[in-house]
Amino acid sequence: MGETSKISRYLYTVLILFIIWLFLTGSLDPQEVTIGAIFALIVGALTDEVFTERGLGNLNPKRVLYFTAYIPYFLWAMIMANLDVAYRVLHPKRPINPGIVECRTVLTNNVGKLALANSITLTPGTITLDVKGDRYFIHWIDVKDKSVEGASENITKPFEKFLKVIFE
Amino acid sequence: MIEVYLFLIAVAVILSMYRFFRGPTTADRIVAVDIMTTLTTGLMVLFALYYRRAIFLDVALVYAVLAFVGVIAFARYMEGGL
Amino acid sequence: MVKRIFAIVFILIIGFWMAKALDQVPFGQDRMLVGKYYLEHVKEETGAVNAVTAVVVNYRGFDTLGEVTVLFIASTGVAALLWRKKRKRTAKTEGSVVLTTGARLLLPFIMLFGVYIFIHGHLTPGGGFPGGATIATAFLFLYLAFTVYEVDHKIFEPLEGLAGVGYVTVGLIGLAIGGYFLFDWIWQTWGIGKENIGRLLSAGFIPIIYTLIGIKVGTELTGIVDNMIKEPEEGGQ
Amino acid sequence: MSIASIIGQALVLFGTFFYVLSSLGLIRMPDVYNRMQTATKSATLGSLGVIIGVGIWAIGEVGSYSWIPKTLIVAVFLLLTNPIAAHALIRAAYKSGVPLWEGSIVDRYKEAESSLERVEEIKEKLEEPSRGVEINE
Repeated sequence: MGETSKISRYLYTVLILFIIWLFLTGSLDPQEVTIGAIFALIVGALTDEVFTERGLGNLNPKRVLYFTAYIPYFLWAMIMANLDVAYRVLHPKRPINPGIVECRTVLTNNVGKLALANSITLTPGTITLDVKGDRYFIHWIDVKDKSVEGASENITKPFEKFLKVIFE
Repeated sequence: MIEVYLFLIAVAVILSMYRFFRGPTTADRIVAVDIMTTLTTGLMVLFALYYRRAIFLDVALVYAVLAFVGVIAFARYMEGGL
Repeated sequence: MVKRIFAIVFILIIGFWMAKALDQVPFGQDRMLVGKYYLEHVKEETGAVNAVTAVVVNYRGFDTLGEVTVLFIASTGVAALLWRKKRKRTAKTEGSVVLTTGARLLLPFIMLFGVYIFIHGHLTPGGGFPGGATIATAFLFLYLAFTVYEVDHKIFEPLEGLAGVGYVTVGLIGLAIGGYFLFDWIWQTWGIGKENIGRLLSAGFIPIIYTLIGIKVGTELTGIVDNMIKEPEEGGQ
Repeated sequence: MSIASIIGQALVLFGTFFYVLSSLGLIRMPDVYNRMQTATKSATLGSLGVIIGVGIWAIGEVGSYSWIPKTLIVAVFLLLTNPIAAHALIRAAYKSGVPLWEGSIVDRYKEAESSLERVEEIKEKLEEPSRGVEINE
């Protein structure tokens, strides 16, 4: 992806900030909306270079669609993860088999890497220890496969098919 | 009924306090602090409902922000200087 | 050991006298005359829903100016004490990509939370000081994530000065119009927002003052963080 | 007792269960890495349950819809920040030298760290002959 224009990035930041402001105040009072718009413009001008690289390109309908589909998938994975945790904590013998494994990812975008790391941290039995380039080092509570390929198949593959479309 | 939930969360906070005082390494203690702050945020939100005052949610939000950056600061310090 | 016993005995003595003194204060009785006045008149005189804010900014506005000055002196003192020619960060490792990207994503949100807190000072338990602290937290987070990051002093220091000057200017306009320093000219003379107490644009100059205080506190605390996080280089006196 | 109250209470109960579970995990697990595994996940899901549950419960209890947006903001903020904090903590724990539990099977990170220098040496060696070939051609 090439450089996107500054205006696009600025508009995207202001839009996101304004939506957050509406959620924060929780009202559609014209006074709140006006002040919110003013401060979204100011804060956006201060932070848009840090915040986003792609600007309005993030609002591509395909990306938004995949993102919406990703939310229930992720929540379901999270609930399964917690039932798994409940089983391991409440079981009297404490059935754990921990270790640190290595995974590879096909994602190249930093935000995509963050989303993948957070998804890994919140889903069954895995927590991201470090990220170096495309190598993920993951603490796995129940190691099933020590090899890089096997671990990637188990841990990163399920998320990548969504995240690749959203963030690449 | 809401008192029961408040009590249960308070019990959870006290249980994690065990790890805070016991915890053999520094990392254990900071993990305990991290969990305690998350629990406390939930507790504050429940208190907002208990007192029927929506403005207490702002307190919970600011507390979540400050606690998060605090935990990151501890973690970075432990990793090797700031 | 002796020290510790001495400390415990000392604390016990102080505690005893404090308990004895507090024993004289009648709890639950209606003795607070000033407080009662504030609570009864705060809405019509200042237009703030949050009485604490009205007391801090309106009735005791001059004290608040003093507090901001104290913070300014503290910040200057830290800078003076820690000043060296060559200073650098001691962090050995850069934060991982997760932390740096997270910091970049969360910075605008934390700043917006800070803005929300100080602009709603007259409606919610917030105000300039917590809002400014939240904004400073956003910059602290950037400092923690990036080992080479540094705030732009050319923007921050003039901004801090402007906020302080703005506070005094608002007070002086009050002096010109109403006869005393920090007279609430927006509320008392123009009466803007009399009909919508409890909405955002009410309570006279409280939102303006709190915006200025928020900017000032935020920049000052960021300056303190910037000073404290760097350490002098070896031999760099 | 409206429907919103019942749904909200069920969510709060669900979240509270995971809160207690996270503190139990903090106590029962053998080393800091496994403690983080159990505690972070359940605390995050518990927060989602409790905080959004309070937002829905407030519709029935207080009769106001304005709680939902703000509780959503708090919940989403926690959902974003908790894994980042957990990641920073576990990395810090590893770098500060907390040992893995003795029952752990494999530690790829240590292998990677120790082999990093060797890999770079080999890379340099591999690059040099190839450059030489290019020059010769």
